[in-house]
Amino acid sequence: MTLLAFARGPAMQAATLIMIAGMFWRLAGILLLRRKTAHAAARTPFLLRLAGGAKTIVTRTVPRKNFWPRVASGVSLGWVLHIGLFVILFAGAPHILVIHQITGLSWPNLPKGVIVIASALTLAALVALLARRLTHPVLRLLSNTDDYLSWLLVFLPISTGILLSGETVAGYGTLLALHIFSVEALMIWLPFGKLMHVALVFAGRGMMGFNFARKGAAT
Amino acid sequence: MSTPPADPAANAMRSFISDIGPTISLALESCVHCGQCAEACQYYVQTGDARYTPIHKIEPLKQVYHREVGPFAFAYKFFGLAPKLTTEKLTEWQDLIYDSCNMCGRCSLICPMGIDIADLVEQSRHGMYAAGLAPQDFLGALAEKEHASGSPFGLTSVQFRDLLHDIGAKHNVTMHVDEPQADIVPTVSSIDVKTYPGSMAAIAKILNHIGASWSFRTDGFDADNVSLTAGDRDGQNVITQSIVKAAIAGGATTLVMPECGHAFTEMRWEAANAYGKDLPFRVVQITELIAEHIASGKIQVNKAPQNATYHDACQLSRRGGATAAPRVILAALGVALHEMEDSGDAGWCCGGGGGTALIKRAQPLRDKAFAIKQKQVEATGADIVYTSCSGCRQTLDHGGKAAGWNKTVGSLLELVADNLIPPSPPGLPQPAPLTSLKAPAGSGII
Amino acid sequence: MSDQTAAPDQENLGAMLARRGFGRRSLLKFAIVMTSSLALPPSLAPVMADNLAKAKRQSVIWLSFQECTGCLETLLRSSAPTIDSLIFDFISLDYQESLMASAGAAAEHTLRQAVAANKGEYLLAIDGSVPVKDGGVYSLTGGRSNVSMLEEFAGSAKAILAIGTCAAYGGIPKAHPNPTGAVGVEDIISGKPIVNIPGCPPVPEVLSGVLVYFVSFGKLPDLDDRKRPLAYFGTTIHDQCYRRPFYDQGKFAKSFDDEGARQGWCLFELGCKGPTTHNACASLKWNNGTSFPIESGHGCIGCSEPDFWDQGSFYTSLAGSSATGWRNAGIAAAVGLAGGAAAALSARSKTPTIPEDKS
Amino acid sequence: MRDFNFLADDTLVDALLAEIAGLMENLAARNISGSIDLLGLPLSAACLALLEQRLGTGEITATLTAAGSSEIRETSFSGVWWSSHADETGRIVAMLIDVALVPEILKANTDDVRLSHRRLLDATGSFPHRRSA
Repeated sequence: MTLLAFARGPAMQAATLIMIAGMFWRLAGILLLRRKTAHAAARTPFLLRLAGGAKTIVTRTVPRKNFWPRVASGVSLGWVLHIGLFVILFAGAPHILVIHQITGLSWPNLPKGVIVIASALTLAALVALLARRLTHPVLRLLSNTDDYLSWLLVFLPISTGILLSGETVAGYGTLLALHIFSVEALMIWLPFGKLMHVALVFAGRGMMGFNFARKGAAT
Repeated sequence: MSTPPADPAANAMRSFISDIGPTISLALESCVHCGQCAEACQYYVQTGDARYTPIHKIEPLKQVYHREVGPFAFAYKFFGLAPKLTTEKLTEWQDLIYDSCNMCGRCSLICPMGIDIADLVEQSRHGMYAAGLAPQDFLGALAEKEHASGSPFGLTSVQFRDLLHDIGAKHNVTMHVDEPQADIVPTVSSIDVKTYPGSMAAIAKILNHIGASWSFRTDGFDADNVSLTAGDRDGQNVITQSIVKAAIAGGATTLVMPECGHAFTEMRWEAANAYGKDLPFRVVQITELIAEHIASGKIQVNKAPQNATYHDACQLSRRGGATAAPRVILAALGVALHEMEDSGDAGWCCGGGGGTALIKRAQPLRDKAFAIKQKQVEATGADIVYTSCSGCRQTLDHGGKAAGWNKTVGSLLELVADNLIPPSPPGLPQPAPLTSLKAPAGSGII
Repeated sequence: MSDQTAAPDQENLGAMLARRGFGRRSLLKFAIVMTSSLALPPSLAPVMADNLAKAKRQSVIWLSFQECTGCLETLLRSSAPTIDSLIFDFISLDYQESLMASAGAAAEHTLRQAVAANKGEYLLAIDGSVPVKDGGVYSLTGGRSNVSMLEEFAGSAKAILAIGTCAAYGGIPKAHPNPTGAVGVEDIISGKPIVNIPGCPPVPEVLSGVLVYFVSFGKLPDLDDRKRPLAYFGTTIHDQCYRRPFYDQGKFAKSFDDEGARQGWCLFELGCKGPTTHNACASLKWNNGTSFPIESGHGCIGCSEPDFWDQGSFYTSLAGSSATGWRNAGIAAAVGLAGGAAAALSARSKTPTIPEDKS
Repeated sequence: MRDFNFLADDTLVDALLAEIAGLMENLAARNISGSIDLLGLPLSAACLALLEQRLGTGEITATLTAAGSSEIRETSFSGVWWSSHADETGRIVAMLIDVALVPEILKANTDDVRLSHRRLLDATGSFPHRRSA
């Protein structure tokens, strides 16, 4: 069993199962708490409240213009990071292949050069965000081990991915194994740390949109 | 809490736990420590002190949540990731949960993860109050009095009834008090009782003008609910249920909340939950009622052209969804409205809401928060600032005097009352304009 | 391959070749080709030619264990003798069961005699894996297990050539479940210079290169961590592949006969193991430079890598991963739900049931 | 031979010419010959053709028939030889630039001369009429 075979085989299976179990555990632990029914007369019917939830999921991606001046740097770095990640994941040929193997879906990929540029930009944004987290008084106060560990677990797959695309530092097999191991580390930690926001962002924004639509309040 | 509890932290913990449902749990799980909520909070923006970061203010609640309620509570406890809550920590967090938070909801509006941080602060206050840690100088004390007597200033039903009749006589307004049947039951804010009694006359004038059957209820009148802002959940329920019972007793179909932000949040969005089922009447804020009847034509007003701006009370507009009503009214009155820079849903808080006006030591912080509002009002160049929340009105009054404003601060309700086209029978003398009225001396009101 | 077992003993190669009409220029030309193939500096060619001229015929004893004779077949290249097949004139193949006329006791006698005659000097060439299970009973020659033969003849060999993936790493016989307990030579023999020439079959020029180097310089060429000649196994097929530009542009054939495949696009998505396979196929190519698997439209299956048969399907891409399967995922989700529900229930038990004002 | 180059052809050819110049200086100054193994370098057919054209042809073109055919051609630069070796099937198996007064392979080999000499003697009965003194 070579390193790569282990990475792609048992290690990937274990990481996937841990991630799935962890995510369901956390979400169940949240949603199955005792719910208190709200009796206040709603300003909007149920369907409009659902629409409010969906709308907030989208609108909260862009801060209101009133807030924009004060959050511009952090938010734009965040956009570069997340858009970069999406380009790498959903337009990179090997990634589309993995998705195809799991789901059967496939679509045309972008050339590797574009992905490398996206990776470089994403990495730069990631490093800038870390610098910001280490220097900004608010972020220094709020940040805990999870923030820095989660940062590292996103940094490693991207940097090993770039090394992999370069195929110079070491053999393809070793680099791919390292890349897959780093992704597995991310998958294992995901349900237990802030990376869970991949799911919570939809639930959180949706819940706020839904509840606030009941009050007709701004979201 | 006259006698402090034996184990404050344990009380707080129990209270926190009892408040946490799926929504609160989802909020406490979602924070990604991005720091944007600080950029929306007037206390961080004005002081630059990272402690005032909104999500940081609810650390005690989150700590108890992770240790006792969260999906991985066993792991947090086993690995010691969330230590047991201590009274020292709660005490250290007192000024964060009270003095430096108006629960204005600006942080909730910016949070990219959709966390209603303002609501988390309200839940935190429940725990603090249960631990006897609500700031005693005024807020805690007033909440205690309100819990005991139904009004933060201990105003009894009889005194309230006499006050109503005095105001009625003084303003030559027919007052309906404790009538057996009334479609509309208005309530009052204790600030109005104390500082702006004219608003009660204004409500009466308007309700008479509409011609609906209405009546104050002396068995449930004070909607201010200082208990809510102090975090006394039980006191809060005592007040709301007494108002609900009174409204039901009066056969009301509409309960009208006065010009007070938190009164509206309390009765409109939270009272029914405590009541346990849907309320048998609708709850509206006075500006909503006026706007409704202007639209239906029942209220006819004269044009009162003036150079004004409008300050949105956070609990009415951003948190309450009633941003449009005041604009309808001002338009009907032909007022030249110069909106402030961040007016409406994203408006800055005047700094006086959420009970902080009742915390003596919080004054310096409040002044810093008000400084933003002051600049924005002055930037509009308006001569008068209208608002429809007595808390904001009081803050704008004090702040304006301190800033040496030559502007006046007015109540939208009283402006309407002064400009009603009188359908009342001809021949009656025109009553004196209400805006200049002061509390009648010696009426026994503190 | 002449069957000369007892050449006139002390004659050197130069004389022998001259006798057969191969002048020193042919020898120099041969040396030029082999230094290039071995990635040695061109200036070494004359040195190699001189060494070869003065060298004696190198005795080689070839033992065949659990093998399919594919390696021998490819090395003979009876199809068209190329310049590097000259090497077989430089060695004296003193024992090779498939090629020698004698058999049975006579063959064993020849083997004993050859070993005795060249004690400590002969090269031991082996093809086929060495089964060790049940005392090596699964592959015998003349009733004697390959394991014991290997141990005996390795002892007095100067160096060992493990020819083919089977002799090097166990190859296909070692594939799961490996009923015979097959292993590579290096798993049994230590303390003796071993060179692995993996491949199923290996590239013929590689063996010629290794033999020429050994005969010319008296030692094995530089080897990598898997004991493979660096000159031929230093890079991967992927590094040398002529379709690499398509890989970099993200142009991949999606099926064996789609538009991309016809235009010779990269076969990465069709399971090509080029990136993880060390061998010289992409540069030396096969059948006298005609082509190699990728050039003929099929992905590399990584036949020169250990356990290549167990690395998953030849048609699953390297980037892919063996998915966990929906059933396992379902179980994991169920476990998660149970855990979460348990946590929520324990939390509920702590929540007094007084009516609350908010969800 | 590859059909693509990482660098433009002329850049590669200039690099090779520079190296050849170095070897020529070695030859001229210290009479040390050297070679460049063209097959060992990742050069495209076009690049080789350009190199050949830049080097031009000289006064000598020798063909060698030994284990296949080979062509050793002097380029227009004295001492710079283009050697191309093919096997019996005609496939190019080696191609070099030899920088030497005369490529090693063209020289007759003393061992070969000794053997040829004996062969000549055997063939002519050792010249009975010219018994040396």
